[in-house]
Amino acid sequence: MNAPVRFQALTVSDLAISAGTTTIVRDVAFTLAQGRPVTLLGASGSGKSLVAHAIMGSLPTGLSAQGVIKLDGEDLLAGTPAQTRARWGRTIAILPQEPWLALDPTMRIAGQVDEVHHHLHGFGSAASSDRARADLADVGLAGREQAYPHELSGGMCQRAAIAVTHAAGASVVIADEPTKGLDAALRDGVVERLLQEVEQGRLLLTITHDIEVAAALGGMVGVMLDGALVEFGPAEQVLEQPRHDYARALIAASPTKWPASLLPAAGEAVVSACGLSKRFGERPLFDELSISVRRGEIVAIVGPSGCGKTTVGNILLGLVAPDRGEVERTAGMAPTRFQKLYQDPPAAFVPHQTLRQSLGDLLKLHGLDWMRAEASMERFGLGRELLDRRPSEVSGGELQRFAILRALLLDPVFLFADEATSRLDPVSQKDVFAILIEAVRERSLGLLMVTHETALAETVAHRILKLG
Amino acid sequence: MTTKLVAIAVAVLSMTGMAAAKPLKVVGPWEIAGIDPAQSGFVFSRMQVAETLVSVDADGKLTAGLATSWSAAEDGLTWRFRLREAARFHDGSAVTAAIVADTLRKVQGGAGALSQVPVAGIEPDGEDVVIRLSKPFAALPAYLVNYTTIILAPSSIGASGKVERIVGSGPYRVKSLTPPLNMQLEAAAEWAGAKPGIAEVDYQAVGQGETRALMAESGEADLVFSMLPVSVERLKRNPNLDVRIATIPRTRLLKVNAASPLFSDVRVRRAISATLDREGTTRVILRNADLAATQLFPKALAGWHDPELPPLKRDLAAAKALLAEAGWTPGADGVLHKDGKPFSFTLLTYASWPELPPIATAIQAQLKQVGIDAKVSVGNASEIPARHKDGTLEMGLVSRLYSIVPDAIGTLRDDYKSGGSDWGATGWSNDELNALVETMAQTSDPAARAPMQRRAIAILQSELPSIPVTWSELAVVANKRVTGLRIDPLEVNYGLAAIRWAQ
Amino acid sequence: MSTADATLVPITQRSWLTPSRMAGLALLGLLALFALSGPLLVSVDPSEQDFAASLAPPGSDYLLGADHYGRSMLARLAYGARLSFGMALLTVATAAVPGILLGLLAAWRGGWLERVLDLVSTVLLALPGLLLVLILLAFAPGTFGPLYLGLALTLWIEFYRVTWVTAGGVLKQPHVEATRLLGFGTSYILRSLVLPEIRPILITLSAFAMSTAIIAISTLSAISVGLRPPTPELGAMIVELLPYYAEAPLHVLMPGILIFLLVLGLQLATRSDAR
Amino acid sequence: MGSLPSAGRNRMKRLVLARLLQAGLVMLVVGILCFVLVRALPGDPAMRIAAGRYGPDANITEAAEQVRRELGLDQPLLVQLGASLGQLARLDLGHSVVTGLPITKELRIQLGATLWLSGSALALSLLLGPPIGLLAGLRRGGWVDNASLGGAIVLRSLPPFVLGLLLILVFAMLLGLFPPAGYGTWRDLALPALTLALGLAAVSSRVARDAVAAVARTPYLAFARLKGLPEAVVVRRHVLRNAAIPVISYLALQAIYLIEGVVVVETLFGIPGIGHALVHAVIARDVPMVQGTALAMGLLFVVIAMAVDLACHWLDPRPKRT
Repeated sequence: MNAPVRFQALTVSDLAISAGTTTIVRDVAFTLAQGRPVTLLGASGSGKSLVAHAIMGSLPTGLSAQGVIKLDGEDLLAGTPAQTRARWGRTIAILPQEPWLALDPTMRIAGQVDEVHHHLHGFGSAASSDRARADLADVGLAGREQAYPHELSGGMCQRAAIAVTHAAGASVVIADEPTKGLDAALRDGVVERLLQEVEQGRLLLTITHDIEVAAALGGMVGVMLDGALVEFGPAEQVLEQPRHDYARALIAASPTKWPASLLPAAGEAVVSACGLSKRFGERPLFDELSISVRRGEIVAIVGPSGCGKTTVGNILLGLVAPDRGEVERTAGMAPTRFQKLYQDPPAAFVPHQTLRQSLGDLLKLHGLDWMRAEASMERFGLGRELLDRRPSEVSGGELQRFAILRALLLDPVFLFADEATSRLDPVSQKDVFAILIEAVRERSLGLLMVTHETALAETVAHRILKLG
Repeated sequence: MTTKLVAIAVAVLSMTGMAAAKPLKVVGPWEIAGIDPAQSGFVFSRMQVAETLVSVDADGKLTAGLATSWSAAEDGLTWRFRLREAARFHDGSAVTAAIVADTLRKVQGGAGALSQVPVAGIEPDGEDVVIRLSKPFAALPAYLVNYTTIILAPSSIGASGKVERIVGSGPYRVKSLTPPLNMQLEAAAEWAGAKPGIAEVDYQAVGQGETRALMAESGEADLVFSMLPVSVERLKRNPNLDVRIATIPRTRLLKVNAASPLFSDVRVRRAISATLDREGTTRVILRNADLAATQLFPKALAGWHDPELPPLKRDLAAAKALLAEAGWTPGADGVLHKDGKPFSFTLLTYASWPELPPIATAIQAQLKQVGIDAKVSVGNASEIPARHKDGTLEMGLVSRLYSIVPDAIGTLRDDYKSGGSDWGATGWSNDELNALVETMAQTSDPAARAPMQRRAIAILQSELPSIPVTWSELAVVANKRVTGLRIDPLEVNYGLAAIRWAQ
Repeated sequence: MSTADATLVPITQRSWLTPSRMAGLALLGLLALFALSGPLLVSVDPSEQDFAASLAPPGSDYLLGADHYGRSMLARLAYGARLSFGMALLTVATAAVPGILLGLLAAWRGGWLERVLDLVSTVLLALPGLLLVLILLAFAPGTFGPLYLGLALTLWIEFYRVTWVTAGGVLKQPHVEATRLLGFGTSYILRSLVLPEIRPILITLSAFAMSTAIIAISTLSAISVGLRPPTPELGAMIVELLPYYAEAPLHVLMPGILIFLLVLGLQLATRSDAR
Repeated sequence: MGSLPSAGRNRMKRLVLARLLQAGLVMLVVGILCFVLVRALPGDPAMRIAAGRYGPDANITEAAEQVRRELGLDQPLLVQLGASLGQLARLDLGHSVVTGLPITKELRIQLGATLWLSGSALALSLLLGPPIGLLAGLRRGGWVDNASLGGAIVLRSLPPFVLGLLLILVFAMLLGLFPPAGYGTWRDLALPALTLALGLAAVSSRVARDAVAAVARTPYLAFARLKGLPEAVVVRRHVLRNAAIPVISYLALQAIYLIEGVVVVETLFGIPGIGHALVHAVIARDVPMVQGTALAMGLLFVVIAMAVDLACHWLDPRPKRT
């Protein structure tokens, strides 16, 4: 293999991104250097992904970047679109969010690596395919060359995407939320991979909201808030002694640092099940499982992805029928008093309805007062201006709080939170759980939470059920 | 010098090569639905693949076909047809009297024209075919022109007893036949007469009139039959084309149910006739005002057209007066009423002839002017005979051909017999006409027939069991690269064998 | 493209009335005006013939000219627009309503019902639609009833399939489950969740189905099994005037232009932004 | 997971089996429907057949009596139905009552003509529609997009016979490139195939455009670009393949338009195709022929649908919802 070009540093200064006349990201400055990766932390909607795309030169149409981005002396923003495009893959590569969506679903992964060698570097077809095989072996995917993306796990897809980046030969790697949706074990694997990239001399910029990832990667850490870089410094310094309020809140938001929640003793069971069995196709998910949730109690189910955690909750809600076993819910309770929170908040809302419409319809259906909803909104820190937005135009944290508000309006006795905070930044996660815990305490409802974060479960739950 | 020679050589070679290889491309509207002579015999007769005993020339005079001569015995009951000596089928076998007699016997038992003839027996006698009749019938030879009587070789008949291939005796033989649209012919070696001018003929059926016109215009086809009236003017202006038009003995007429309460009064039928704007209709739709049918038969049908007869013409005032006389008075909606019933009926027609629905549309509007409400219904050709049979027919616009047998007596005899017929009268009969027709059928002397013919026409003109609307013409377009085209108004034989490439 | 920061991007003004929609609605309004009030304003009988004016060009005594029978093109187009658009609308409605309802039913209930409906629709799809129309027409030639029924019988399948597939996709999404958990009933889910999702594609489908219906009627006229003359129907008018294409090309095109404007209007009015 | 190839093969087997079941059902439905409907139609079938056989100048009433005797139309209906279904079960399509030829022989000619015509029309439409759709979909709102939408609307507003005539005028009369009508050579097929192809391309270009637009919004396309592939390679390897799936699925529906929409085109251009034959058969009440043509069309559709299924299966390895 020809020796890849290694760069010394990528310097971002005075970066601003604007949509028309509105500036949405401003005053971003940092430097990526050999052996010193940069990690940008921040809530979703803080502009960190836009920074990544500004460096790539792949901002969505309608957005433009100003300022200077220098890669060893070359100003990336000054180039023509063709020059920018010519850098993609060869010089700068991006590790996509949710790589299982970023790989072509109709092409075997070997082909997706192979084409990079063939079309970028001009290798013959035999040579390309040999190299592709080697690249995949490098990331631990030997033997799975002929698999389609849907046949691979999320972590394997992430590794396949890394193989693509390696094949392209880029020396600047931007990882955009590389651990989104992955459980702890897979997350650690991805971090290890990223560290290898740094060791191999690549410049690494990581975008994440996971403080653990930032801590594990080391180097420099920046914190973004509302489009501005509010704090930047060495990882230890920022993570141990944050100066900015938001940075402090972010660091403090790690579940391990939450104050212990004081909950009263649990009441009678609202829902219980025994002897549950469920198979998914040929594969048994669980067998002879018994579970019960009592009023005023938080029960957590933890386990790796794909172990059937969500299915247990859905069985308790009556959304899925078990193959065997019995579910018993408190008699005489209206079905609407059993509610669910979803992993991906926008997915739980009707995409074309504004929040005002969906809330209004709900209140009308149940004959509830609009004032009550507004009072809760205020309490949950939700501004009124959100009401006229559609779900896709509201941040995940706000939307999840809205979802809780919506569920609480129906005076639930049982709430099933299905990975309800896994896609949120730590601050939002903390806010959401604060509201949930308060609801459990005040209304003595039973909360069943499903999570892959053991730390979170240990901090919050009364009881933990391990699956898988 | 050499280049010139080479050029000439190439030119000569290519010309001879072309002349030998290029077939005459003929396009017509007729599909070859089935190869049984009763179905598609006309195609094989017109294209000179098969012959009938008797043929006809452009003036309607009977001429030799497979039979070189014929004669009737004194009593008019026994007819003798002498076959052409050298006649051979395309499989090489001789055309014998036995084969002809067999064929004709079979045809006579079918539903074709020959079944109308009072035949007592058909026998071979040496080289003659002898037809015995049960009563004198002077028009017999004319019936033997009809395409259903084409003579095919025994090898045409398959194991099932049905005709499976066409082995005729004409100047052309079938090279390939792909029903319903294609047929290729080549000059038949067995043909003893004049060798066809063009050795190969390629027939293509194209149903759409516009397409046929375009094929002529583009030079794709050499000979195209049946042009739409609207295209004729345009084609005439094209310097490469030769447009020939012949009046054919076909009349579009309103077949009226004279037994229905609406039309039983002859005054009503006359009123309808006086309502029709024949001249305008023919000018607009057929593009030739001369085709307005002022009487049943066109001028071209010698002896059957009487110039003295007062013409049928438009006279709205007279029509209104006749209707009022017959007791029809205008109602509030402008439609005529009698005894509380409106003058309202269905005008049935069919699209087998593309001009019929437009003519019906014109008639509908004309009848409306005098308060007659006709609803046009375009259906299948069989609906008119079907509704004639069950008596529910009110009025039909039909296209009637008088040369199925070249002597119009054949059609007349069938159409106006008592009880009517498919395309003739419905609910109307006239004893005097029936007697005249029977007498004429037995009379061969033209002079003796003439007054009878005039009288028959006069009866039809005054009684109007069918109301003539328009006559017809046949437009044939030839590309000027061919010569020798002869146009046959009776459409028995297109004389393809006489056509040559123009030099 | 990443949407993580989508909330940062200012919300662009959402206007339902885009310029293309406005143009489409204006066009449809004009056509509706022409079709509905045209017959009232044009006092001429569309079947009145005037052989003297055969194929009169536009701008003569007749504003838009006259056809081969000398009938006013303007009157015929106005009546024809009313009849054709009305018939097409009726046909499409007859096809769309059961198609959509069955599609929703199949997507909603699933199971054997879905399988039976799927089988019925595929078998019907395999039957030549022309056969159905011709056979139905044989019962009452020249009238609108069977024509309409036959066309609807072949057109409903497309509505059924599109609704089934699209609604099936929507119903699998978590927000449907969430809505149900919140206590909303089936009718709300179908009305407020599913319908808005399938509406754009159904409207596009209907627009094309309307032109398909008019063209189909004209095609049937071309093989002489259409409506009875002298009914002014746009498709039949094209067929009637076609032989005169060389002398009066504009006349042949006029009904076609009306059909074109209808489809264009529908397309523009229902076009979402250039996405 | 290791047994995936066999899972794929199983799915393929299921697809084929489902289509075979459908084919059987189509045969049964066509058999019964043709018989019942054609017999239940108003009008005397013998009269219709006679008119079909001997033309509109013939003496139909007399001919009809012969037809009635010959075909046994005077027997009870149930006896006739039994005979007809029995024949169908033995895959014996019988003889046309109009032409007297075996149906299989007629179908060979007519289906052949239709297959040539629709095959070349489909090929032409694939050359026209999807490439235009691709250009339109890659630059949504651009001039190609708008022009192709306008073109699609114009083509959908023109009856096929008007389009055919226009093409004859341009290509045969003005340019003299192709014959205006006829059947037999490739040149003859050019204009009718183009007439049909333009109608097909009008729609398939829009389907392709929407499919390309949908693919263009996917994260995997963004990634394909970001990994450095040149645009041409991105389009060829990722856009085409993924956008082809809905376009190919749509081909099955196009096939119906093709098989049925050809009638007028066949008449206009003088091609002895199956649509033309079906219309004539219905008009002449030629039950065996109606049955034969409807069956041929139905089975052809099933075969095409099966080919489309298999092509989609090959292109898109993801399991589908059942």
